[in-house]
Amino acid sequence: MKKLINAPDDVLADALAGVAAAHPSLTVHLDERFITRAGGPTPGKVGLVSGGGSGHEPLHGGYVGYGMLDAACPGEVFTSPVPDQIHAATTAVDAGAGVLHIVKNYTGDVLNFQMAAELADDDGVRVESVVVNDDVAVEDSTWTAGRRGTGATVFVEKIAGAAAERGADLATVAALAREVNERSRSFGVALTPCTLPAAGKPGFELADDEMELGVGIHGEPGRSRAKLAPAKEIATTALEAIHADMPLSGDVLVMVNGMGGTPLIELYVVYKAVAEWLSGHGVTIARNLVGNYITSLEMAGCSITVCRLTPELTELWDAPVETPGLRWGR
Amino acid sequence: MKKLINAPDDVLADALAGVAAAHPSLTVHLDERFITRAGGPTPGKVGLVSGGGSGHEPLHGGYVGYGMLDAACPGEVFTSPVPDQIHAATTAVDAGAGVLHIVKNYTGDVLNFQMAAELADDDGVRVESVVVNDDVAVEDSTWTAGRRGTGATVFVEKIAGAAAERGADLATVAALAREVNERSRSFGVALTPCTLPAAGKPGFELADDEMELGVGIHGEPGRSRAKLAPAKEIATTALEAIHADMPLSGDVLVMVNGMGGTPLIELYVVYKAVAEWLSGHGVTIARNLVGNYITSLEMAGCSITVCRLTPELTELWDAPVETPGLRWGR
Amino acid sequence: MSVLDTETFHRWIVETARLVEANADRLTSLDAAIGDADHGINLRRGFQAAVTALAEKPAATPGAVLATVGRALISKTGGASGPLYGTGFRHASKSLGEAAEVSELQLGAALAAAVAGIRQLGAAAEGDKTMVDAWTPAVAAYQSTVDGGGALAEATRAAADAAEGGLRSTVELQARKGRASYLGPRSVGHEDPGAASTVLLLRALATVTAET
Amino acid sequence: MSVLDTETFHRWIVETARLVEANADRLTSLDAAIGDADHGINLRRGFQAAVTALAEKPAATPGAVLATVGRALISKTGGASGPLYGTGFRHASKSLGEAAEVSELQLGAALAAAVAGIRQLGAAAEGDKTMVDAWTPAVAAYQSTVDGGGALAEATRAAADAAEGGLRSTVELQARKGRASYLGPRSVGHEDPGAASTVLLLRALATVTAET
Ligand SMILES: Nc1ncnc2c1ncn2[C@@H]1O[C@H](COP(=O)(O)OP(=O)(O)O)[C@@H](O)[C@H]1O
Ligand SMILES: Nc1ncnc2c1ncn2[C@@H]1O[C@H](COP(=O)(O)OP(=O)(O)O)[C@@H](O)[C@H]1O
Ligand SMILES: [Mg+2]
Ligand SMILES: [Mg+2]
Ligand SMILES: [Mg+2]
Ligand SMILES: [Mg+2]
Repeated sequence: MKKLINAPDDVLADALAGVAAAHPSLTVHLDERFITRAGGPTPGKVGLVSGGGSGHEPLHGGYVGYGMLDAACPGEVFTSPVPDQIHAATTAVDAGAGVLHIVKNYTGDVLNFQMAAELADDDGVRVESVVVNDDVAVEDSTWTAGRRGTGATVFVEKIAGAAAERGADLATVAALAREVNERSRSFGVALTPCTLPAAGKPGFELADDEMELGVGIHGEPGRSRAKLAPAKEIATTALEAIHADMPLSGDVLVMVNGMGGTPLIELYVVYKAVAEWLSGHGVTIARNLVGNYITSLEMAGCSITVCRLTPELTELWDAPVETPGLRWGR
Repeated sequence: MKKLINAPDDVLADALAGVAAAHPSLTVHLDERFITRAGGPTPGKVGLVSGGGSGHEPLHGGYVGYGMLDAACPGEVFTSPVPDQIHAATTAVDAGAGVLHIVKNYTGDVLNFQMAAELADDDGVRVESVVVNDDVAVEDSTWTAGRRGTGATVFVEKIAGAAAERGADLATVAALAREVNERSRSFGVALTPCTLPAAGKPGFELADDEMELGVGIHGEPGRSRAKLAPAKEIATTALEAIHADMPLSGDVLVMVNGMGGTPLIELYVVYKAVAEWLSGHGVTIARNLVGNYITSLEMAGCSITVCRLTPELTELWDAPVETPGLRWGR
Repeated sequence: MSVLDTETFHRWIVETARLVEANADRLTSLDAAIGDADHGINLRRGFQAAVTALAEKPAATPGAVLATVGRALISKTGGASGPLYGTGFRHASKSLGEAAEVSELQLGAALAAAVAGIRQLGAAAEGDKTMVDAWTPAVAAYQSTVDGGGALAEATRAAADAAEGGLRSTVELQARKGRASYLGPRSVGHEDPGAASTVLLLRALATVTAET
Repeated sequence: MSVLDTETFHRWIVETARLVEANADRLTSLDAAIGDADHGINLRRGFQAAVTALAEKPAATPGAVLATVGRALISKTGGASGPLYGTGFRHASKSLGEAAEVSELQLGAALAAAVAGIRQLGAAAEGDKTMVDAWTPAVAAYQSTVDGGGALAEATRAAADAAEGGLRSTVELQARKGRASYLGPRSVGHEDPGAASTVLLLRALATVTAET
């Protein structure tokens, strides 16, 4: 295992201290393990809290700031946060208008957020939860824990964040978050596994000419293993899976996301293929992101996320955002 | 070799097509191989042209836009661009106020830009060149091709770009670019090698417990090989090398840059160590960047760049910038 | 009829923490095959926290021991297993109430409460390839041993053995809950990590009650 | 006294391109050891472009052949070697002028002009571990063979052999120019890639002039 760390057990604490040092716009609560905007909650605004295992940076801590999240709760690497920290973050950002929990659909995340919501409720904080579950690689959701939450989380956090910033109430923000989730689908591919610092060895092994199709963001094996294919074929596989599940048309927001170990030049190669496939199917890319937005440590590979836009969603997407991981308009 | 590509020979053309599709703010001249701002040169503004081998994304194409570059000339992966494309970019962005070439100090880059400058001069375009050479790992510059240009390139492009955007003339912009270069130093470390698509195998081999100290950005071996060390020690080695060469004091701009295959969480671990070392030496980090800004394909590792700021440089750093790779203030 | 005191419950948790520590790499490897390679790491963190919590603020009753453990597991473990085990211990604690000593019948009720809490929170049924596949036969074996007049030590041993049988049964199953379910048919052929840690927990119980 | 015509110069470039193609992986491996692993890739691209350029617009004189090659190498190779080799060919072309046929003396002058152009552009001296270490002894050997009354074929063979000697001499050298210089003492123990490609270029010249 080769990592720029001090000791496996210190990764999260050290990284949080680094985040604190790097971003004066954030307050990092080192002991309680959550990150908020510096300056405290915005009076009257719905608070947005997200969280999940670490190792997906810039998600979620990098999305705390104007126009996006109010707080992020990082768990240990690839491990859901615990109720205490989510509860602390929730009460810290509540400005009287209630708090939205944005939760990725993993049993651990769902259970821990649920417990935190109950604790917050005991304190009189109104909490709504939206569970993101956009990953079409998980087919048979009745026979599984349901679809995983992956790339759409970035879209949900941005768009719900913009609505909250404009003063929308909790029900409206939650409804928008659910709408974004329902209109979004993702598919991921891994070329290499990744290694949890505490585990010391990779989560799976792949031959030099193999890839995993349908992976999530936790270094886990995917639905199936296949021969490594050209970028164009990989993009086609992903988009066909998405299109079969949610027929694409009209304006879309597309993210070609690197898993952490893939160079940007390759993501642009994939983006070209994605753009060609979509335009060949009469779909218009109105907005896009190409880069590392929701990662799996140093895994090589990418995920493709598509959201079917409405004029309202496009407008909220375009609204100013100022976070370490996403910034425009100010 | 595992890459998200179609064929090794098509990487650059495909990636450029992807850049063209992703960024309406850019015009990608696919045949002549250069990238400009969409909408052509800004009348009366000094044009900034940079370039170098591909594989360092977002450098340089990702830094074309308001407040930064006017054009980027991507060579083949890790290979300097050729005079023709630099010449074409130079004439394309000249708006009468002359053009600044920002060149990293590699024999190939220097020679090819020099030839292009001569061609542009034949066309009556005034060209100034600044050669970036910030890498302290190259010690004995009399006995070498001189120091390599690495991380400081990002600083030079941003700050010179801000000055040009404000209407500074060619001599002033060039002088600022040189000032930034003179006030900046870098040191890089590799945990893994990287593989050129056309070469198919890594540039060097490293044992599981080894790292290369003093690497550049081309997957080349460094000055020396050492046992893998904790992030804190690596940061200390880098900063001591920088400090020995250019004593640090006052306000600095710091970049902790990922080489392409290093997760952001590790860069924050390094940033913590950097921040502690600097504050322990009485140096104030006034501004910082943590992320992948000048990469070496999928290499794992990082580089640390420090620039001794002046109030003028800080102000230019803070000026609005709107490029795919760096954006704030608009 | 034997009874278990607070001290025994405390020793149960210490022994579980020891077994989890000793088996952490194995649990993590099992999780690497069909999950995300953190189960051993999570439980080590969780049970260390439980042991620390008990040391810092000694509990007065068996039920208080389990309440402290449940809270510590929920606060420190993370992942799916933290809330699930934590909830199990809390339900068991409630079932024991304020009792200073616990009979084999009371322990049986507590174990049944634990598994009921886990099933309710996780919504997993037997056969879904989760810790429930180890818990369910274990509680049944405990119960039938006690019902048949077996001693406490015999019943806890039967529970641990049955949990191990349950663990083995997970190998052939396709997961329908938790992360392993994302693998679909590829989840077949591996032991479930949570079922494996449940075996440790019940093996620890058998060990500390062996002398009773 | 033998003379070389336009066709022979054309064949020289085609043969060089063939040798570069056949040795591209070796050149790249040499560059991987002390540079950035692209020398074979660069030169393959450059000489393919040169061959294409000559095919598309046949040159009328030996000097025109070399001018076209110089331009193509500069336009297509990239890296340090593109401008250096390209400049070498352009200087050689200027030295040949408009001549329709080239004598051994003229060829000697052209080779001397090439290496002078390379040295001037790259500012490398002998011993810096660059292509100059192959070029310099090669041109000297050519000259002294011709001065001693040797035939053209003999002189080009001597040049190629001397280039190979120069290449071998680079193994022990520490680089002071080009990327290899960044390695400091670690650059010792490897052949210089540019010196190795210079050997190919001169070997090709010896081959196409062997019959003269
Ligand atoms: N819905 C569920 N009900 C019961 N047990 C579950 C459920 N989901 C997961 N588990 C158990 O949790 C174990 C995984 O725990 P752990 O690896 O610590 O958490 P995570 O899956 O969040 O990484 C699985 O092996 C399984 O036994
Ligand atoms: N200043 C110089 N003078 C002469 N030859 C040089 C100089 N710098 C580099 N070279 C030659 O160029 C070769 C490297 O070429 P190449 O790999 O194609 O370019 P790059 O170094 O830009 O990747 C070296 O092996 C060396 O022979
Ligand atoms: Mg986990
Ligand atoms: Mg090169
Ligand atoms: Mg797990
Ligand atoms: Mg090279």
